[in-house]
Amino acid sequence: MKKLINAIDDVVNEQLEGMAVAHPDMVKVHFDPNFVYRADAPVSGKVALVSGGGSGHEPMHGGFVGVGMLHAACPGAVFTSPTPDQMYEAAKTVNSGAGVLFLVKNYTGDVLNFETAAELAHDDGIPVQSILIDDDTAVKDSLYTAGRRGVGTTVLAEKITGGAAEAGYDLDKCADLCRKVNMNGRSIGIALTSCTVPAAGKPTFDLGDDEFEFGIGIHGEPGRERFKMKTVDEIAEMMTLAILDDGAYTRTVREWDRANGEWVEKQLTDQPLKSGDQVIAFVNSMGGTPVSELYALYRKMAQIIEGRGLSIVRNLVGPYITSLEMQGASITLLKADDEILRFWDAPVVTPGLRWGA
Amino acid sequence: MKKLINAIDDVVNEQLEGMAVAHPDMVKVHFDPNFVYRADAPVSGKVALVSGGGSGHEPMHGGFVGVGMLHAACPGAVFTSPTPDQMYEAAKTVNSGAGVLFLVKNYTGDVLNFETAAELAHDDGIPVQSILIDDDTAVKDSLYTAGRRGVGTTVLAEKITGGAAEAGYDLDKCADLCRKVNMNGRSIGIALTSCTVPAAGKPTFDLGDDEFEFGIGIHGEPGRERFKMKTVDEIAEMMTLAILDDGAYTRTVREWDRANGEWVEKQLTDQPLKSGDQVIAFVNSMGGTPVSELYALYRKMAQIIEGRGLSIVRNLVGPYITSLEMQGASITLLKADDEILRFWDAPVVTPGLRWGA
Amino acid sequence: MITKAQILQWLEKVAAVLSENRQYLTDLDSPIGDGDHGINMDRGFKKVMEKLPSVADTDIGNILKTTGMTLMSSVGGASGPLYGTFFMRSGMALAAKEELDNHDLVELLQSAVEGIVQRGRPQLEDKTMYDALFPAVEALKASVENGDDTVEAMQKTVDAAEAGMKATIPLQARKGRASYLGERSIGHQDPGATSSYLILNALLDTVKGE
Amino acid sequence: MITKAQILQWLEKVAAVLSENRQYLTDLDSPIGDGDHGINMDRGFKKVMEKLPSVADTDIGNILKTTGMTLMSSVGGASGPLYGTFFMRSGMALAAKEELDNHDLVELLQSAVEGIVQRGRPQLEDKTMYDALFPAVEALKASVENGDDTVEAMQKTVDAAEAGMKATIPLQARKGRASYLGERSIGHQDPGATSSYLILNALLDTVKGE
Ligand SMILES: Nc1ncnc2c1ncn2[C@@H]1O[C@H](COP(=O)(O)OP(=O)(O)O)[C@@H](O)[C@H]1O
Ligand SMILES: Nc1ncnc2c1ncn2[C@@H]1O[C@H](COP(=O)(O)OP(=O)(O)O)[C@@H](O)[C@H]1O
Ligand SMILES: [Mg+2]
Ligand SMILES: [Mg+2]
Ligand SMILES: [Mg+2]
Ligand SMILES: [Mg+2]
Repeated sequence: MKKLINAIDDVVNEQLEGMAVAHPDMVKVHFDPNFVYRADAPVSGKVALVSGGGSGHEPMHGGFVGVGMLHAACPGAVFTSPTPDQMYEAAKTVNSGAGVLFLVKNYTGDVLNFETAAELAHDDGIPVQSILIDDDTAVKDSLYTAGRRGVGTTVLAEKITGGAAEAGYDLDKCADLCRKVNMNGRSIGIALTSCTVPAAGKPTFDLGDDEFEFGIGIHGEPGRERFKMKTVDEIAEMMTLAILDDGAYTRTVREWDRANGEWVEKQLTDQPLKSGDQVIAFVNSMGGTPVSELYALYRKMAQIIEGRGLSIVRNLVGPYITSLEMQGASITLLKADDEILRFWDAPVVTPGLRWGA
Repeated sequence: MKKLINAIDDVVNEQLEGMAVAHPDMVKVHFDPNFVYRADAPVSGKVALVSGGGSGHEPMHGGFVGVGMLHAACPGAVFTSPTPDQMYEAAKTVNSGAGVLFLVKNYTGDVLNFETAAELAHDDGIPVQSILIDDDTAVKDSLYTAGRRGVGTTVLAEKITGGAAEAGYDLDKCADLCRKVNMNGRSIGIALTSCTVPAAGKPTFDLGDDEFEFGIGIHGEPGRERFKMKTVDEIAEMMTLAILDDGAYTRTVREWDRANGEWVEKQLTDQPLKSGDQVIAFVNSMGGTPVSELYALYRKMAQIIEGRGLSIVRNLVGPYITSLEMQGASITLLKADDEILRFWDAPVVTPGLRWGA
Repeated sequence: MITKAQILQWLEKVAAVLSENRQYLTDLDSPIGDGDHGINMDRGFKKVMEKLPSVADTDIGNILKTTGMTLMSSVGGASGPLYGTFFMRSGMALAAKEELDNHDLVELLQSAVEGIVQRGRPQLEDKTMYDALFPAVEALKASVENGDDTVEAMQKTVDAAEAGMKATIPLQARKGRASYLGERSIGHQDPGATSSYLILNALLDTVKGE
Repeated sequence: MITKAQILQWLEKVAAVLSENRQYLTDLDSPIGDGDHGINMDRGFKKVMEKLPSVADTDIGNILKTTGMTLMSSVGGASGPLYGTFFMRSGMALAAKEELDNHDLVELLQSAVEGIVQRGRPQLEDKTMYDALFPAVEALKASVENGDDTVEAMQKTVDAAEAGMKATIPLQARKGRASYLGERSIGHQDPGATSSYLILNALLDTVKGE
């Protein structure tokens, strides 16, 4: 394992320190418990967006803290979900009184820790809601699994919901928008190489020089299927069709009932993408694949999407939700409406994503 | 070799196509000869900034074409300098009458091809000037070599000079500012892995699992020295001191004499960085190193710089001038004055760098 | 009767047993998870050991609650909030207690497992720790109603937990990371069920005075 | 006398020789450069072969100029503008010529090499193509003044070029990529000097009628 690190136990904290000194105008970092938060938090009158998860996906989440996106991000150890005290302390720090929205990727560990934090925040009198991101089409059913994992749509949901919070949306409206974004977003990922968790010291899986993994998550878990290497056009087609041909998806999620202080189950079903839809296309690097290769992927993906009668109205191309140094890419297609586009286009000023200001 | 590519001969063109469809609002791409240019070119009354070089350094240069930065970029084959017809056609396309400034990285191939293009443009009545970027402190003398290579300072020079052009600086003032930026900027790079040129199919050099290369360029050329792997703190110190302890550097460059239509030699000497200096610190990934590791590098670099009595007043952290998928990093320190900071802070809207709008 | 001293001994035994089995639990988590369960649990109970002295002379309820809160903020992953809830709920149920009779013991385990159900919503045969814990509670209740003494009761509890743990081997996981493997999760013993068994077994050893 | 037909034959021979030596030149460029000189030159002269038919019945000057412009826009790297200039300048010097006497031949090579000097500013012993080309021009001039016939003159030219090429082996490069290697550039023959030798040798073969 060759990485730009010191002692393994210090990796996450030192990276956080580096980000803090590099961007004091945008973010502050609190240690023990660890969370990154907006330099100007709490932002009076505005709903505070809080996300988090295991480290190793940078710039997500800490790099998305700033004006127009997240108010706080809680990083766990590499690929390990953070603990409730982190989200609880973060919520107390960024809550302006308008309440806190937790944006949670669907992994059992993340879900359970955020749920616990939501209860603690609620007991403290903080208005809180929690929305799940579960957009990985590589996971087929939700009945016999923990459900679709939260991947690329997370970045888009953080940007769009963050824009709405900045614009003064109240907690319920932020939650409704975030839920809609998740329902409209679908992703698929591939890996050309594995990645090495510092604590493990060796790649999490082995992949032949002539193979790639299709349908990976973002924690170096092996994918749904392994194939002999193909051209970027063939891979782009496999990925794009995995999303376009993906059927309706139904799952039961838990959201927080503030009135009764309890979790309520909601059944949600989202519909397939179809001809005529406008989409935001997000072509993401898993960390080790350069942007030049992403453009080759984008090229073919765009041809297929337009060929199906959908139109790409916005896009994002680059390394935004990564798996350490893994070579590979993911595609996320988000069905966009005026509300979504309005807040996508809104200004954002974070270490990892910036425009409009 | 595993990459997201189709046929090797199509790699560069298909990547350019992908960028063109992804960012039609910012750039257009002309093929045969190949160049990327501002969607709104020519911009009346404004000096046009044109750069270029071998491909494989993305987002540089094509990703820096747009408002506030480059007006055109000419990509050669991977790691091979472009040809004069590319720069000549690009110059004709983006020249508004206010003239064209060539921003050239100091590699013999780039220099000779850009010089030829400058002569062709001049013969066409286009006011032209050419400024060399030679900031790689890994190259010690200029007397017995082709001189310091152009590396990280290129990105900063394109941003700052582009801001000045946008603000209405005339050709000579743009050239003076660009020259100053180059004189004030110094860089050093390291590699943890090699990279694979598609046409070659195998890594350009071999590096042991426990070694890293110090003092590399940006074309996968081996570095100045090879070391056993060290901690990021040790590497950060080696890199930062290589820049801070670098002495005065003298070289002879050629600039264009428009009045007499000939090249004139200029002897330039730049001074070492010293306590009290304000710097823009640019921590760059060679492509395969994730931003999280860059922050660990930034952390220690910042401690050393502040410890030497210099202050970091701006920074840039991420993959901006890369060597394909190489894992590694470079540090560039640019001594900044008010003029430099003013145009660094100016709005920029390109596929690869964006803020202020 | 279980004394406060024994509760403290139990927690120390758990810490010891989990660090002994750190690698074993991690190996169980590798084929069907992400290979960190042993690391997570060991990290958590080491923290508990640091915390305990400061609350050692408060009541049993508070000792267990503190244990839960400590696990909650140090284990992470899925098992962190689950075991955190396990001990917090049992602590709340036994507030102010200085010693536990067999009905208190039922209270302890029952509320602990109820907490896990509320938090993780496991169902039987999902291939989780619940597959070891549910039969354990049932066995404890029956044995206590039956008038058995503490050692007998805990022996039956642990036997049930062990059987439940082994029964996870042929199951296909429907919860947690393992569920993404579908049929590939069959044939492996669930790491969480295993740690649950170890925790209950440590209590048996304690009451047996071993 | 060198006829226009021979000039065309020469260029065809060069294209053939460079594609035969594509790998050889690339191998020479690997230890002290970036391993693309053979690829660059072969690519360039293949383009020249495509272009030539369209100008075959114009004058020699225009044929050489077209060759230079084609190389300029297809070779890239350092050698592209250098060889581009080489042929463009010789073409300009021989405008409207339909055939060349020995003094025209001197004109051709001298202006070609002057172009390379202006473009690349090489000095002798920098370990570049100039180390082969400079002695070649000198030899050609002397031989022509000496009244030798074309074959003799070209033989001496090529002998001088070959000697200059071999003499680059012990040199430390002071120009081009190779210069970054410092002393490590010693002991390798310069690829550009080698391609220059091959180009001149192809002209010798042509005038010898081989
Ligand atoms: N929904 C759930 N309910 C109950 N137990 C669960 C649930 N999901 C996972 N578990 C338990 O958690 C264990 C894994 O714990 P651990 O490896 O520490 O967390 P993670 O899976 O986040 O890495 C599994 O073996 C299983 O027994
Ligand atoms: N300044 C220069 N003047 C003359 N010849 C040069 C100069 N720099 C390089 N060369 C020649 O160019 C050759 C390398 O050509 P090539 O490999 O095609 O270009 P690059 O070095 O850009 O890859 C060298 O062997 C040398 O003979
Ligand atoms: Mg080259
Ligand atoms: Mg695990
Ligand atoms: Mg885990
Ligand atoms: Mg070369």
